[in-house]
Amino acid sequence: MSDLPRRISGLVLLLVALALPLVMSDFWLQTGLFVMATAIGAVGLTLLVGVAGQLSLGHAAFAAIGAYVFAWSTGESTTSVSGLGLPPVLGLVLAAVVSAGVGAAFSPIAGRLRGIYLGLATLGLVFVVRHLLVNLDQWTGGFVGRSVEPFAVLGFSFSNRDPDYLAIAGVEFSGLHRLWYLFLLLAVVAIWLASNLRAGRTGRAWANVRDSETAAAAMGIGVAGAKRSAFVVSSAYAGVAGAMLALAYGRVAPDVFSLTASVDFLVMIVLGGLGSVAGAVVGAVFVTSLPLVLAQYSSALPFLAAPGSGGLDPSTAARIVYGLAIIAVLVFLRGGLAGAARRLRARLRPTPAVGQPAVAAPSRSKETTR
Amino acid sequence: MSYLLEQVLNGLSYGLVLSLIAAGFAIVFTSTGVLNFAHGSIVLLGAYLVAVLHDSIGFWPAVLVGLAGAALVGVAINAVLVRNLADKKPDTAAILMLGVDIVLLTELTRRIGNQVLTLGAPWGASVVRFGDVSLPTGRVLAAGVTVVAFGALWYLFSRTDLGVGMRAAAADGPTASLMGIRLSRTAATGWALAGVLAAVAGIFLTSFPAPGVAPTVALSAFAAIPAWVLGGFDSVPGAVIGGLLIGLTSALVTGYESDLEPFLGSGFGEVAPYVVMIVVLLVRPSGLLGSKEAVRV
Amino acid sequence: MKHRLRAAATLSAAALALAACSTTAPSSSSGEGGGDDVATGNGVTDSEMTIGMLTDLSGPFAAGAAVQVTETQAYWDQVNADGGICDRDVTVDVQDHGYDPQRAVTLYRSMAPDVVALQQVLGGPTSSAVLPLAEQDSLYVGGVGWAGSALAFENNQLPGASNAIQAANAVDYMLDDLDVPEGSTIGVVYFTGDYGGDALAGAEHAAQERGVEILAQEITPATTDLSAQASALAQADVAGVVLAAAPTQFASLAGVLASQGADVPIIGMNPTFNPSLLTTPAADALLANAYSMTSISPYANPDSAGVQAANELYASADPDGALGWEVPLAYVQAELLKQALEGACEAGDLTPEGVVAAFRDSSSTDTEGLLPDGLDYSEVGQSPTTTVFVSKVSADAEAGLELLDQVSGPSAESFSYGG
Amino acid sequence: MSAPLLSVEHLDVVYDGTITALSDVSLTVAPGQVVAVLGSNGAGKTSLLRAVSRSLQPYGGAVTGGTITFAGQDLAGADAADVVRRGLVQVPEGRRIFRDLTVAENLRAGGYTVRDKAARAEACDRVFDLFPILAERRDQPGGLLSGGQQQMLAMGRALMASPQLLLLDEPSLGLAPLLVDQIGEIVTEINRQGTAVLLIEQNAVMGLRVAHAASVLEIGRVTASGTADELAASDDVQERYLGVAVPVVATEVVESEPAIPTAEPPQRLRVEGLTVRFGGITALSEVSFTVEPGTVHALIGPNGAGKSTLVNVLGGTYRATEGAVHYGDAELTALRPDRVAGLGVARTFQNISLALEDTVEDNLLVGRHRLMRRGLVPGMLRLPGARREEREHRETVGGIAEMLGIAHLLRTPVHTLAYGDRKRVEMGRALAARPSLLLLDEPVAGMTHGESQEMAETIRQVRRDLGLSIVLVEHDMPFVMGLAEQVTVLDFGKKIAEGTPAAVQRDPEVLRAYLGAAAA
Repeated sequence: MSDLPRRISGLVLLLVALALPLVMSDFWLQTGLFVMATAIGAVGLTLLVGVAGQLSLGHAAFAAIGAYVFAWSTGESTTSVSGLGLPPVLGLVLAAVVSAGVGAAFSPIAGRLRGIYLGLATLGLVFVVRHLLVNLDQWTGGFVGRSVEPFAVLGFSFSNRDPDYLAIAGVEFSGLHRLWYLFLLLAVVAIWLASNLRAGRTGRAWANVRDSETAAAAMGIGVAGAKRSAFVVSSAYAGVAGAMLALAYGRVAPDVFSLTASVDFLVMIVLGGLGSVAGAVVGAVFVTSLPLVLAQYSSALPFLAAPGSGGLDPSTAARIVYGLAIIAVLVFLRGGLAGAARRLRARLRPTPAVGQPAVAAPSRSKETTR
Repeated sequence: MSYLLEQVLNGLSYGLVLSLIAAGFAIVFTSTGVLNFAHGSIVLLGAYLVAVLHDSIGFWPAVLVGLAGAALVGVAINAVLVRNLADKKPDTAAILMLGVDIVLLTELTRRIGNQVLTLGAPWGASVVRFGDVSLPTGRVLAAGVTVVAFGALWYLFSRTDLGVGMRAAAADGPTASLMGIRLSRTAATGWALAGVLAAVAGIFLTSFPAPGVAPTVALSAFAAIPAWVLGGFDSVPGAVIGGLLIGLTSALVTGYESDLEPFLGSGFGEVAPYVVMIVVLLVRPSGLLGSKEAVRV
Repeated sequence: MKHRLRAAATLSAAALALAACSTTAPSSSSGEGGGDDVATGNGVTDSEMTIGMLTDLSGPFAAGAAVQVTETQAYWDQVNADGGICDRDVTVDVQDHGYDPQRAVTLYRSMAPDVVALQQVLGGPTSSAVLPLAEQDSLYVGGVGWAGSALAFENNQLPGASNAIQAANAVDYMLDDLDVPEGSTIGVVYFTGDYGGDALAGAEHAAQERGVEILAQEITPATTDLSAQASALAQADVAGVVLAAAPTQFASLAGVLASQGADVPIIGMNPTFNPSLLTTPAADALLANAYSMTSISPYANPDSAGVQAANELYASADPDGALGWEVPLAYVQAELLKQALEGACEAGDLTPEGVVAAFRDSSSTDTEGLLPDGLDYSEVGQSPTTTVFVSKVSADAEAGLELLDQVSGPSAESFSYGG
Repeated sequence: MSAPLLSVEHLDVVYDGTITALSDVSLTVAPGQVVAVLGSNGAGKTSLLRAVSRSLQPYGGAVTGGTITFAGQDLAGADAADVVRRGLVQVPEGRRIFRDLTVAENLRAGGYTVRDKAARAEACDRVFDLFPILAERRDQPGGLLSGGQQQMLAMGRALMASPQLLLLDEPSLGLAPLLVDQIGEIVTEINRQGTAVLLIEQNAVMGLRVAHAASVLEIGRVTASGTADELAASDDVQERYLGVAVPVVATEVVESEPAIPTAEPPQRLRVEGLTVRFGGITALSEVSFTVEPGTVHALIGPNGAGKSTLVNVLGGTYRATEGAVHYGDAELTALRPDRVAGLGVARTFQNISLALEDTVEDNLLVGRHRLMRRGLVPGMLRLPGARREEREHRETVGGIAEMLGIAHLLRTPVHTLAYGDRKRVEMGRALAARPSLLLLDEPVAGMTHGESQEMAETIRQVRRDLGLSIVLVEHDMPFVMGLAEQVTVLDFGKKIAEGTPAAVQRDPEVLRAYLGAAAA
């Protein structure tokens, strides 16, 4: 019953997402593509870090593996790089599977480490993968990277070709529009899967491993197995996100999967509220779109100096605003954006349901401990 | 032979500077539980202050201002932001520091522009020769200062009330406060110390053989992370050993790059510290000198 | 159930019909200008045309980029004052990607429908992200960056000799003019990536041609202390060093080599010199041994009318601005684009495709000494010239570089991409 | 009578905004007096000390009513460091010495607030006088000291600040009787030198021997107070803390059909020659006993006797150094904890280990983990099988919640629940695993008398309805007396007695362990 408003708002959001491309410019479409791709990565990471309690700073490494597997398996062999020329759908599946496999291979190492030690060991993974990407240029195209074949299903291409021109009800559906719907489909499925996982047997097992490995084991949960499955699932998500990023760019290069990208994923899930699938999505929207939007529109702000004049120019201001926004969320919003939204909902709800005597308890505890 | 010796000395002197940064990570982490992602911009800030001030007030006064400025910024970050976090958890604190890093680094980058700001260090580009091995004076000085700094840290932590109090607070904060030790004060001291160490490191990282202050200096803090981690999160001596190990590794991998390239690929020097770190962590999951408890964050 | 099935079928049929009947584009845009008979497309109206600039105003290259933005604005203001191009005023749309490929791609998307050409996309990773998209849109892109990988794009304009050509010339110059003997070893210190990699390829080619050995040392932009590399070079007893990095590395390498008593020439590639290096402790070492091998004329070039014009323009636009190779570069990029736009206008096709065609049409472009004369842009995939500028670091010259010569060495001329 | 040194009036303390730890607690300490506060685990003794030493906040607690006055000054608004500077110093429970710091450095940290060098040297001399062993081992890390020496170090560390009032939290915890006596003498000596002492004790004998006056704290309220002699003589205190004169009701074994059948019938649990060592410390030594299928077997002993270690070995969390535990044919000591759970062994934890953010229902469902079969992929895709399974198991845990009287709380997040309810949820989670052997680790710690009676009833009912074996770990003797068929008594890691409750209660060894050396 309490699900109903939630479902309705979800449906409304979905309808809006379906309708948006009809009115949006290419800038917003492209931003949307990046947001949806990173959102899937963030959802995977929040399953690993927020739900299963395994800190990872190496998410971009798994995304890179997904992106390159996709580019390599769907690409054609040329004089400089090799490729398998597989159908893109298969490439997407391969991206998820190979990433998941690498995650599974890494999990015994992860099992030995905890907390920030684990986080920083996975940070090392980013550098190792980057080194491989630059050096295995036979497959990766080296530092410059390689281009990515557009996504296509049964001859229908998600680019500006095949068909060259497509319009529905008078609105042109360019490659960006087509990709938008593909990404939307993937994102909705990924979020749905993650929510199911979170709410079911596996999610409960992960959360218990996070809270207390001893207690989890006493309930019959295999701790090593639970950690491994969390790593596998999260890596598969990262792999898909990587492949989507590759599609959104039209190419792959090691720079896209830098340390910054890894850290950005972590920023998304912490800002959104650890462990919350919706929070991860909101965090991805925030972290991915804010710099893009600021870069696009900050020059419209009148009080800033012209670029190069030595004053505070729009671009610098945009970057500082981004940093300040992160600080502000963490200082003022407990539980991140998702936590704030939860409290807002609780406040808007007229009366608490029967049998929930202490809905306001957490916020009260905050005040008293201050 | 002298080539090897020279590379080893290069690596060790660079490693000592890294260990100053790594020790800063360790001190902030033990005194407040924060993974300080903004440490790099504090390194840069210290050097930047010296670079812009040395012309007007002279090099040594500028150094004092640089150290004080870095320390103050650290203390302020802790007092204004870290202590007021909505969720006082290590992961939120780490992300908070990322936000701080973005703000600081952007502003410093804007101020530096594309200039290479020189420090005006009196040792200039001079070198010291030991037989047929030569080392930049700045590096020799860095090694000396680092050794003195760690001596001072040792004295502080084992011979003074404040230092013993800080260790007590780091080991068990609630119990330490039962001894009348104010955790806010030990935390502030920790941040100030880390700031001073960062500024010292910044000065040596931006004086000869490096040409001057450039925004990329902030990245050197990332090079210190493997040193810190493999030494152990809560261990200052660990940071020294870690720094030396990483400095040596980088110097040797770089110095023999042409011999190693066929096996390891080019540019392995950048990855080598992380590979060493992962290997050490696999053997010792809490680093070389870290205590087991520190793992529970 | 049956009912629902039927509804679904009807719906999908309708959708199919809608889609099917509209896979042919409506008559393509033939926005004939009012009076003239020039075909136009994106970014061009009857009275105005817009060109774009995707640059880095908040990232690592912010300061140099700002100089270029200032110079570019001043250039087009001057053009507009003289009556514009094709009877249209030119507006410059400047956006900042902050050296972030993701932002570059997104900003490109927002900009592409509204511009007729991109005068500049700054940065290696950013331009390699944008170039393929711009190629699909047949949009002219003025590159900043001289990596050979960009030559493969038909729409890309490379300002002068590519990195490989510069490096090959550097090796030639060492042997021909700097008394480096055959059979010796030359060090190459280079950045990871296409800039450094391209330079290394050129140097290796030249080494083979000229019978010298190469000792390569890879570094990253974060490497500001080159002691270890310098020791390795000194150990190998190199007779000269080619540096494909940035100013910080130039100063460090020169300083450390000098301190180790290695008195050998160091030749830096395009963006490796910055006048502020002469205030660093390495100044003496740089003055003694450092050369700069550039595709574009240095700031101090009294013999070139183009450079003088560029410098004067900059001095009036920003009297306190930083001096450097960015000034002539921005000027010449604007100049090249202006020539392409004028060419397109003359050909009656002021569409993005028309601009690319006009630019590729010229096999001998002159820029009054800003770039070497006789640039040949007609062959996609090869460097437009093999000639480069050689300068010596000098305390007396403006912006720290004194032009020595324009050279085109034998191995630079024999170098070929894809060969 | 002079003005009191410490005066606590009508104090209320609440944790996390919901859990009341103290309500309306009042007591006074006069200068030079030793006052004992007695009470069992969870009675609120430590909360009282934290309130006085202003150290509630790090633990999420807060004073919500009443006043605390020390030496005539209200402590409201003072922080922990102020309190120390005013001469009120606490020795925390469990000693909490700084293990990596040397003895001398520990003492130095204790004297942190003393700026005067002479005063500090004097305090140091006094500490070394009281505890010569500390002078001897001054340069060794604190972690290397034995338990008794660590307690001395903790007290010495506090004395370095030359307090007017010393707060001692459970100084006898986990110490051998001889050492307990020694600590008692030291407290008396400290007091003789002029320091007032507020002593928190679970060991009533020790507490009442050294104190001038005492209060009994039960579930956050003072239920008795008076001079030490008066309290020692009161029946109530004798019954509650000394376990004397409780009528033993033999448990009726009712044969009935189990309402929720166990997965497997209970097996015999055999513990044979079990020894556990941690580093140099022997936590359990050569312990053997057998639990017959379908019985309630109690493991009792004072704090630190090794009970929890034993439970952890049974559950597979700790490794046995020597010896073995068999459950039926399976050797538990060779298995990982999750495999042990897979055999139908479920447990609860002494300090509740629930997922606080999740609902009661989700916590109970975790217990069903081993019985659910649908893995990752079906769960992700919500395949019909997985949905059906989830629904069925939700129904089952609903039944379990019904039985435990927490059905109305199923949708409530655990962190809003009261302590007693959390204990119940934990029990429910263990039962949800449909065990044939249930390990209960201190199920009534911190409960009121009434609540523990209810819990006893629940345990009986569970045993009867589910037909399983129960190993019950408790230090509260009276509680197990009415419940268990067999009792094994541990002390210092050794089994010192075994038999029916009645027999064990009369055993002189047991009396000595519980009531101190003097009682035997």
